[in-house]
Amino acid sequence: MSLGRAGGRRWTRVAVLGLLLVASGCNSNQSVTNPATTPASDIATLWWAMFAGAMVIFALVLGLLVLAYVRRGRPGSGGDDRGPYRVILGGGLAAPIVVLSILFIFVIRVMPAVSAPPPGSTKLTVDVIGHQWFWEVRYPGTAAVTANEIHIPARTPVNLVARTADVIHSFWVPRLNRKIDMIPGRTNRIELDAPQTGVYPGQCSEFCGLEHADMGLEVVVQTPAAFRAWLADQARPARAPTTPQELQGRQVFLTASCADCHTIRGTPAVGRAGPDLTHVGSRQTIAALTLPNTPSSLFDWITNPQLYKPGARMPGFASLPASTRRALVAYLESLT
Amino acid sequence: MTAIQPPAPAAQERIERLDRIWAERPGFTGWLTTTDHKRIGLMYVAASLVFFALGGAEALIMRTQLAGPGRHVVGPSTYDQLLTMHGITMIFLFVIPLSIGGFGNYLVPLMIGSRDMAFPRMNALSFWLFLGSGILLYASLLLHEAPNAGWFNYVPLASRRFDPGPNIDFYTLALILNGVSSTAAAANFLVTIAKLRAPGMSLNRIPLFCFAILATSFSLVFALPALTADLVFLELDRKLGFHFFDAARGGDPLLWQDLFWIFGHPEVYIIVLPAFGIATSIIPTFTRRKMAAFPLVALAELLVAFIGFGVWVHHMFATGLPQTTLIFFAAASLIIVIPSGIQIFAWCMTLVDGTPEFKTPLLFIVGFIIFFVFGGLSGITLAAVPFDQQVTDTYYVVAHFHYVIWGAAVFPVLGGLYYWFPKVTGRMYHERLGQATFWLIFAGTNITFFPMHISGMLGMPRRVWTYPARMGWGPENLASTIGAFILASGLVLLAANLVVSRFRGAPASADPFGGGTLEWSTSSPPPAYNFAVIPVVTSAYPCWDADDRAADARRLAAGQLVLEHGHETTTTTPVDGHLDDVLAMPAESIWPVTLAAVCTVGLALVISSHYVTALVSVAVAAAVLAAWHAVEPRSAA
Amino acid sequence: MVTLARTPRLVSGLQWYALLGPPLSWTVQLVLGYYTTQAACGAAASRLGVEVHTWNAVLTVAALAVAAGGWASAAALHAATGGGDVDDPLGRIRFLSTAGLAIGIIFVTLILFTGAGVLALPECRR
Amino acid sequence: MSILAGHRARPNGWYGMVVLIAAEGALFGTFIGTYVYLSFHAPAWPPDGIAAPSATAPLVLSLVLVASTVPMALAVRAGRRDGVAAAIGWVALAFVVQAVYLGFQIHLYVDDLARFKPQTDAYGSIYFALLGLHHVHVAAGLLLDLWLFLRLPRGFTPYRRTALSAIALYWYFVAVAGLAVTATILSATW
Repeated sequence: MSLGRAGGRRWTRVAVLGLLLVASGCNSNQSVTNPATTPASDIATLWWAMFAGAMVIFALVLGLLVLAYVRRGRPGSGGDDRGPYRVILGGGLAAPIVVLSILFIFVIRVMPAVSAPPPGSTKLTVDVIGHQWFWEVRYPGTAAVTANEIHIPARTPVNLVARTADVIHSFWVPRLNRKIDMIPGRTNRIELDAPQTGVYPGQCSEFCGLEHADMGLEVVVQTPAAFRAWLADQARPARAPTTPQELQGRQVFLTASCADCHTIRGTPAVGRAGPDLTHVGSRQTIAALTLPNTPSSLFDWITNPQLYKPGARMPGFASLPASTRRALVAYLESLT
Repeated sequence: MTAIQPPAPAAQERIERLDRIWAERPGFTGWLTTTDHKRIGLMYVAASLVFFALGGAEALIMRTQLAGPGRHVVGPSTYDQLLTMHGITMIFLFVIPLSIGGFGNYLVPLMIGSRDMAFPRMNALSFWLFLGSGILLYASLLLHEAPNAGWFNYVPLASRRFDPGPNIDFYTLALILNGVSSTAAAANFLVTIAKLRAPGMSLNRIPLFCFAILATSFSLVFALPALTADLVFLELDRKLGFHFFDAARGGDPLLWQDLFWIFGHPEVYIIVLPAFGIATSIIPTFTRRKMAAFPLVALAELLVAFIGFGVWVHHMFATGLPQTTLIFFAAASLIIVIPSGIQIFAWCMTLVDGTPEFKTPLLFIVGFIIFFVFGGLSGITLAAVPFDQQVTDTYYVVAHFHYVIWGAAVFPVLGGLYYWFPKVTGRMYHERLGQATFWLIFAGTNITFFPMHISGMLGMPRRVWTYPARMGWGPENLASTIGAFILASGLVLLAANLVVSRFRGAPASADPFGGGTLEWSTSSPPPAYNFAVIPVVTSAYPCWDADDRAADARRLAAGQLVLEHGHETTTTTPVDGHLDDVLAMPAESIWPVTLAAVCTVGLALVISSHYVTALVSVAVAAAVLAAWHAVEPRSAA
Repeated sequence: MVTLARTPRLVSGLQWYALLGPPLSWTVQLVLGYYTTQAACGAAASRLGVEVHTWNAVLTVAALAVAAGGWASAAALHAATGGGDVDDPLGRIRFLSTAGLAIGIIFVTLILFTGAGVLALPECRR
Repeated sequence: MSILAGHRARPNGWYGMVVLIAAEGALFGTFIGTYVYLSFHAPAWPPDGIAAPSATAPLVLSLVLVASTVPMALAVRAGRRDGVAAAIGWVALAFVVQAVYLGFQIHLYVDDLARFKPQTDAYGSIYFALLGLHHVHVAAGLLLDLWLFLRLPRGFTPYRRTALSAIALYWYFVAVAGLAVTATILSATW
């Protein structure tokens, strides 16, 4: 609405610096006041309007308290209530009715922007399924399944369908839209329609157990052409291993307990408890943004996941020889 | 305003008779069997402050863990137990027991001119049940099996499938026990305020603190059953395999949320209303002016409680309910601002129009007004549906509700601790240390909770045991942690002030501050029977009516309304406060504490799945109840 | 004053209506209105066939009428007790009618907000 | 007592029972609200495979429970006149009717359990929980009656008179709650 994106960012700075000694100079990628879409910026506008109004009201009340302090020595009216009544009815009854009516109308006008997209109004549907503690991402109509990284095309209304495989989670990418809970037995939807390419971080925001804190996700907004290419890649079965080490790694994957929980399409591994690893090598992070997806951190993760994400469902494989684990890493990283 | 005159010889004799009639067993067993509302109130205060210390320690551990990104002071398993226990402790074991059980018990009979609560033994039972629920909960923490699904305990995270240990069973059964305790306490307050008011205390002369307790009690009576039902459903699901919340079998996880918040939001007002009551007690005393717009303030207290029942879905705005469902609750969440606004302006205008003297209790009330306005304003933003859908379950919400239930609900309680300290102990607290402590606590509160607004707006979800450095939430969290320790040091000073003053403070008169309500018309500390003569009142600030109090003294000498022949108090009509009966009151009894012990043990048996033995304890409880009611209060011959 | 003294039953009836009528009418609007949305937008929608807008229009009008009546009763009592007399039971009636005036205004606003909000939004959009 | 000779106000115990009933009413209301809520989220109610409850027996039983409040009211009246024997007699009559009522209800409950279980699905869960809640209240009322048999033979005191009127009030509530529960359960047949 009226406040542009840049304006929003600038105002965040002013508010943060002005109101508190501790300024957050860093990353505001997950900030509510840094909207990248129409619904998110409608919400930010609503926020700034409420913030301004709230500050005026707060100042008024502080003014009354200061007045009381300044006049503390003077005798009062002696208990005559007529003066106070006027202020109390004006400030406590009449003014709130006016202010709240304006706010209520504002709220009703913003609500359609953040609602689920009407059927048929979107060009692409993405299924996101919350798990303890990662996000399963599916593209209906294709074989593509990935985790924690949601790719969508820019300037395209996307119907995001939010479901859960276990407990309640909440899908939240603040710069793109409001959050939406993932509740057993229910199918919730929101719209993602990002005008610009980029990476938009998000995080589970309903307490979902031990690793609620490490359940991050990223929405990667690509140009429509890049997105189509990416989707076609993801829909393909896994790449066959090419080096002996990768071959050994695949063997380990299928014979150690990995395949009980993970799927690699095109192999006998069809486990559903953990993320689909068919194209794990193409992802930027592992363990729901807990670690960067590099061979060394993948090696560490396989060795002892509990060190990085205590409580994670994945067991450690320190019992496997280091060379075996290295082979496994080589195989997984080859799955681009 | 009124000083206690030395009683005439005839009056002295009557007072000695009352002393004998109302004397209770001395020593430790006296505390176990007491039915004196003041002693029960003090036990509530003591127990809830112990729980407060525990809940505060939990908070400090959490803040230490969150001081910087990626720290590992505690792991997620411990952290989740700490955060859950912190919430449960502060709500069910600290604020409510302290403000309603402690302040309410001690003050309501004194303020309405009665000699005790309507049901003294049930009052004792309320306390012991509350203590039992607290002991159960903390036993679970000692076993490292404490509730760990957050204080609102959403299913299916709290279901047997995802939380198979006894953690949630402790939560469920301890809160049922706690709920029974609170329901009994609320019923007691309702009947006490309806029936035991001093003659002449019509509806329009009930002290505003008692109006607040009345509103709170109404809320408790109607809100707690929703929680009880919810807990029963959950326990049936967990222990016997029912399907109330199992989506695969026709149940609905949102049913838990609906029922929880039908209780949970009125609960927020239950927490904050007694604080309003304390504020409306302290402000008139220190401004030497009656509360401005008294009828509207009384009404506003009741309306907050009432409309509070119609806002619960604002905790569920992000669950994907139809927007037409949400809007009912958005409307009510906005309109509830009006009664709050009326009170805020009434407090401010009383300060402006009176002659305020900013002593420690009043300072805490000023702090309370600031926090309540601030937290109220952030509350309005959460009633705006789309904004709530953006920031719910983030630290913004944590900031908001700590401004409200720490800043607004507990500050008056802290002020009240100072204000009624002379009444309870007969000694004065240290005024200058009190004021310094206020500033420390006020600063600590802001430094702790204000930055949380920002970390929430920057996208930090609540209930995370840690956060990665790349999110950039470190500075805000460090500030919060520093603030928490400042806050804690302020609270330690407060405790030190009161503990030392208890033994070394200057002696306090009956009415050191010139208060307007009846508790200031009796000695400090008050005798077991509260008033040597049942006072007759003609205004809402009877202690400022010197003629009436002089008339009381004359009635004492003449033996009218002294009730010196039995363990008795008067009852009056509920609306207009006309005298209608003299009632024999039950004396001390061992059965309430016994019954509470049996109930607590019974629930522990259910938690450990010893169902048959638990059934035996039900039979024992029935027998205890029969024995209890075999002892009847008797009027004087 | 005289009329008040002569008709205590009517006065008492008006007084309690002014205090309880508006809140209870909103309660009915909220509870029934909430259930209409649950019925119309849940899995049983086709079986129950509830129409949210129609129902809530009716509920809102009815609740408004009751609440406005409560406010009028409070206004009548408040006018009738306008003297300086604050003794029982006039003091109490004046006290409660002052409260009733505020109650009426607050709940009429709340009922209007609720009704307008429901009618302004599509029936089961989430 | 001289200042109040001849006057009798409603005792505090009576007011206490009113508040208890308010809380209990809210509890029943929550259970009934849950029943309605769950039914609104079910495609079929009762779910396929479970027969709708039969109407005759629950309706007749509810009326029997309502009828049992008459002797309770008469017992209270006898209590006001200090008629110990009459009061005990009326309570005994009510007790017999209430006990027979509970016996029949438990019989029906066990019969239902043979057809479907609370573990079958959410309908079964709320069905048995709602009926169970009601039956527990009837059982508690019977215990209160037993307490009256224990205490009343020694004559009336103000305390016992209060107890009798409070217990009678409790039974009126249980009868009304029974009607509401029956109506809720039978709503599945409409």
